[in-house]
Amino acid sequence: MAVILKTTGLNKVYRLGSFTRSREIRALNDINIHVESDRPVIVSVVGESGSGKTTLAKTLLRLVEPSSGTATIYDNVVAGKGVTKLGRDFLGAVQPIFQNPFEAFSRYRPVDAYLHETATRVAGLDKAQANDAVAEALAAVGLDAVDVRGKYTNQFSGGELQRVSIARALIPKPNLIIADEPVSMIDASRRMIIINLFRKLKEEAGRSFLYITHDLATAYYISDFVAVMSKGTLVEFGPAKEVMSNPQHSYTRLLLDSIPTTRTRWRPRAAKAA
Amino acid sequence: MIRLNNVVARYTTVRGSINAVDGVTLEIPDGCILGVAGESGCGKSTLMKLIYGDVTSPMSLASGSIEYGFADGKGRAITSDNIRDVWFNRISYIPQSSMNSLNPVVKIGKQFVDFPGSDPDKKRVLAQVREYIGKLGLPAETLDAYPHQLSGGMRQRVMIAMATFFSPDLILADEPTTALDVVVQKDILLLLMDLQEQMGNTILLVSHDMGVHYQVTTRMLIMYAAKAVEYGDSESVFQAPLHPYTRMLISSLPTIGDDRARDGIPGRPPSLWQDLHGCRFADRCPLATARCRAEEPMLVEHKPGHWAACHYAGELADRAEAA
Amino acid sequence: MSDIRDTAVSPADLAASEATPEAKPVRRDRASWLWLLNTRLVLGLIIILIFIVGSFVLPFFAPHDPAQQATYMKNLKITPAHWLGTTALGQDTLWFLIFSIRNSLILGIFVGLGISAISTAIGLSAGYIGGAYERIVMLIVDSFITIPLLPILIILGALIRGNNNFFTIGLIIVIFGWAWNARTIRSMVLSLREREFINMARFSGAGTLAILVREVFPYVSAYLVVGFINTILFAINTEATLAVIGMSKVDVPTLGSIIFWALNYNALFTGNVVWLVAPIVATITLFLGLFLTSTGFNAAFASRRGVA
Amino acid sequence: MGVLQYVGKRVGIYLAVLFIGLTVTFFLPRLLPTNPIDAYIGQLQARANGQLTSEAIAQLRTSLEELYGLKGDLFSQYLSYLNRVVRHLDFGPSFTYYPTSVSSMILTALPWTLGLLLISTIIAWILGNLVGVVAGYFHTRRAATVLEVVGILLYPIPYYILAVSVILLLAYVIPIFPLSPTFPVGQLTPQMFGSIIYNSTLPALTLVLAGFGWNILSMKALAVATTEEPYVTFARLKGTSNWTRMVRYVFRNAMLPQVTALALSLGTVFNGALLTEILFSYPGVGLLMRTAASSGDYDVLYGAITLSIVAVATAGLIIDLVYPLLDPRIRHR
Repeated sequence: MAVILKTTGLNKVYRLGSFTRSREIRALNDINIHVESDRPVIVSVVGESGSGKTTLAKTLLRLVEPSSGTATIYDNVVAGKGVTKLGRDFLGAVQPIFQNPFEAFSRYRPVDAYLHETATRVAGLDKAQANDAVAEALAAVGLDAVDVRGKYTNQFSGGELQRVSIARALIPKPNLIIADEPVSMIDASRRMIIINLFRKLKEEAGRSFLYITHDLATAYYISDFVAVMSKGTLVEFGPAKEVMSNPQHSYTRLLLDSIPTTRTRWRPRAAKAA
Repeated sequence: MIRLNNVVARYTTVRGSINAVDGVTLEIPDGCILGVAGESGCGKSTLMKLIYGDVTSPMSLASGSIEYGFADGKGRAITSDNIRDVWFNRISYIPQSSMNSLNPVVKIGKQFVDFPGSDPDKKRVLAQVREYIGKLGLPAETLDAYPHQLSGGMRQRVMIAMATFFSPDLILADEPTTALDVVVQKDILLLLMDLQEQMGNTILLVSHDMGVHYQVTTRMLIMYAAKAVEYGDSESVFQAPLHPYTRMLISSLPTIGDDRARDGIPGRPPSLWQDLHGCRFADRCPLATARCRAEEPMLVEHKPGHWAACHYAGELADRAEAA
Repeated sequence: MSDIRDTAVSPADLAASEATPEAKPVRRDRASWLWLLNTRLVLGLIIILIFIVGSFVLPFFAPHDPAQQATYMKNLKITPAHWLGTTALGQDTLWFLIFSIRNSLILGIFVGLGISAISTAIGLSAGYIGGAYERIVMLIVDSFITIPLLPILIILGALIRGNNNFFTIGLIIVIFGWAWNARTIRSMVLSLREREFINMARFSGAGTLAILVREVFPYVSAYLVVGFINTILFAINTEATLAVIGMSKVDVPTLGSIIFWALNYNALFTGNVVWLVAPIVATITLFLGLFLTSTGFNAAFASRRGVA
Repeated sequence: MGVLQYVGKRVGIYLAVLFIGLTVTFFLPRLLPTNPIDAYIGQLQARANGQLTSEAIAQLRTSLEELYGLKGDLFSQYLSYLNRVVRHLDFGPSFTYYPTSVSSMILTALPWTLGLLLISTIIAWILGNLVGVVAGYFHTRRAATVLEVVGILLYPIPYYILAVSVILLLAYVIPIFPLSPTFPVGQLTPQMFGSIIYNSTLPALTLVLAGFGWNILSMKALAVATTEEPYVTFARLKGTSNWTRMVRYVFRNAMLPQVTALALSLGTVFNGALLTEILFSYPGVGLLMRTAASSGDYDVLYGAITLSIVAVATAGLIIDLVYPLLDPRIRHR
């Protein structure tokens, strides 16, 4: 059973204001997550804005320094003591997918430049191998290399561009892909294309995902484990189906009750007059 | 009764002009909550601007007319031309980006009375408002606070208070809860439903979230590529959708506790810059035939009080009944 | 959360979002150089070209070195021989003006290059590295912005009275003139540093230098062009200001020294108004040309970046 | 709580800027080859047409060094300089008008400069921003572009050209104002006030025109951006009039960055004021520096630049401290 993700006592405190009077915001409050499995998994981290789920993602991606505590992904220490060097081995193990695909690529560079760079710089492939790897990754997300070559961000729809971003993350065959709200900028009716893609990549390509979202329905649909966060603390963690069908923590229940589903109405309809 | 007669909203830009709303005919009964749904770019927000009378260049009401069916203080019937005089009096608007729709450097109270629709005796109005917002779950001193001192949920309540204080006949809410967390969203939606019940007026609610529509609306309008494709009572639209697009829209949403496979609608709406003919959903529709591509389906009443713009809507209705 | 990018808010967005993106690429390739042309830019470039070509080419045809005094009769009126008459020191006003424009432009371009180099290096590094380094740099920048440049130039002018030549004036302006541009570039880089594609580049294996050059620089380059032109404006203006009050090396013809001599030899009282009016008109036109070019570039770059 | 923090930070920067300014003006002259003492001795020798004996010169050198605190190593000079300037505002005596102290000369000239500078800057700021907000708010209409063109034509013109053109137009072509203004000196009496106003109209006009163009253009850009803000759109949907929206929504918000921009531009505006004073021989710090520079009275120069920095930094601080009163987001954290 490989340890996919383990955080112990992970804290992050933001100090606001000058030296005289400072207000503390506890973005991460003693987070302890332990995910062990021999098969690739999708772990969802759900919570509302300000719950700390994005800070957790950024900490694991080493974009934010934690105040204390440690975190490891497979055998890479990504936070706290003994952090492995921020080099090719870390980039090979952990890759991100960002929320807004239009912000994830520079407006002045063709989109496929990032794919080729990842292939050569991170995966360490030479020119020819890189082209194959890029084409293969694009095929895995249902795109053809020719549709992407030399094009700029404004020549894609949100959904297409996000798939290119996923393809880029696949190239170095990372142990864990951390997706921070990957579908919130995509049209509701086309989100499932990306969500189903995650499931397919888990099953066929053997990639594990950390899926950060405020949309519990998509979390229920694809994840194996769910972590519920509120105001910086981890309130509940466990197998997705179990947590969602009979939540233990009151906040999880409140969250589940508040979702406007199309199954049961909050208010029974008075007998319709017209 | 609000009646739309084949309204067309046109955008004229340097690259030419497109019809963001392309011929919508509709009768909206009084006292209902009409949900307007559809993918982004389908024209739902443009329709709202049209009905509200916020027609400024580059957008224009190219053809068709709107009859509002209510009058202003002096008994004059309201039409598209004089609608502006009754803004925030007989008709009001709740904007989408409510988070920053309040003037950041002016106190909330002042923003309640700085528009012509409100009563000139500002002190009296403010006293009434102070008492009114209590009913909406806002403390009285909210009026003396500045917008940045309020939470997102409270600011949205202020917007709703502003829009409902003069109990208008028609309220237009454009994605009122999009920027809010799901817990706060529920309170706001319930508040809107209560207010509508008390005032008995009509609310037009635009949202991209079908779940919100299911919970809140009594009637539903589905739009696709600037056309109205389905219109009817919410219950029947959700239970037995007549248009394939509505059906796919509803079935594409994952629901907790329901493990059926869901897949998004492939492809993309057609570009309004091309000249389109036939059914605009044909390219993405599993039931599309040659007839769909050639002849544009009209919005027809296939079942009592339930319209759909699809040549095969009738068969779908019978098949649904049979199942 | 709705598809925020697509949900229509302002009419311009709506027209764009109602149409799906395929329609845009066609416009982009055909019009790749078209976005550059707008009326301001064209007007500005024409004026600058006239000034540069005129002032760098014509001097080769000059009959005498205009700085040399008493080559002609004093205060001659406008004649076919002297299109703008002569000065009270017996110099041909027109040739003196042409040499002034050339010298001012030379100084402007050199100082512009110097300031652009320093301010880009400091602004880019301060914005990108951040932390204590940025705080210290920004403190120095704030104080340099607060220190009025003219008094310093007056002191230095007085102290090195004897051998202050054109080059030292330019050097002083560079030493004290880089703060404004550095501050602007730093704030641009600060906002860029938070952008997502910087993280994307980092996760694609790019090092700091690669990020600065390939990701940050294209966004900053737009301002560099505008900043460079503004610096030329600033440099010519500063030298001329010094010259007008006689603190610069006034025997070198510049747009400032020409007015210094005109004022000192009471062009107004002696009726030789042209000697004063000509440089005023020339300076206003040149500065207007530079300003139109810089705002023209700014508008062109803004529209290209989608920030109309 | 927010204001305390804001003020604390801003005063901190103010002190740091002053410190850096003083340090620069101290070290700047000392880095240059010539030593003011030799220059002074040179001038004394010229006055005494060469009769000074070598011991007299040596004795003179020590007394001058003593007088101007140039004794000892550089660092102790620096400390005594800071001590004298910060504690007693003492820059030593003026060389040419010995024994009047430098600081007294400057303090008589400073009110003139500040008077001219503050009045014209405030007028330019208010007029420019009002014209700018109208040009920005109605930017889609043809008429508004005329206002912007005024800004475009005025802004690039440097101070010295404006000054000379103003003299040309209003003192030569249409001689309403004196070609070379004369200012009463000494004690200010009421009837002198009239002539002061009359004579300082042209320099003031120059400064107003110079600031006017910049404010129009920067406010127009801000107003165009602010008009797109959601709260202005919502105000329109509430049926507010153009006037209410332009003043209470657009101007009220767009002027905040203009206040900060004013604080930042004081350095350049001060330059312009000094130059205008010299060209109009207006009895301010500028003229004082000009005469001190030509007569080689270095300590007056050092005093003048130091006080200019103090004046500009203080004005900037005051404007930044006014800012929280205008922006409730800082007043009420």
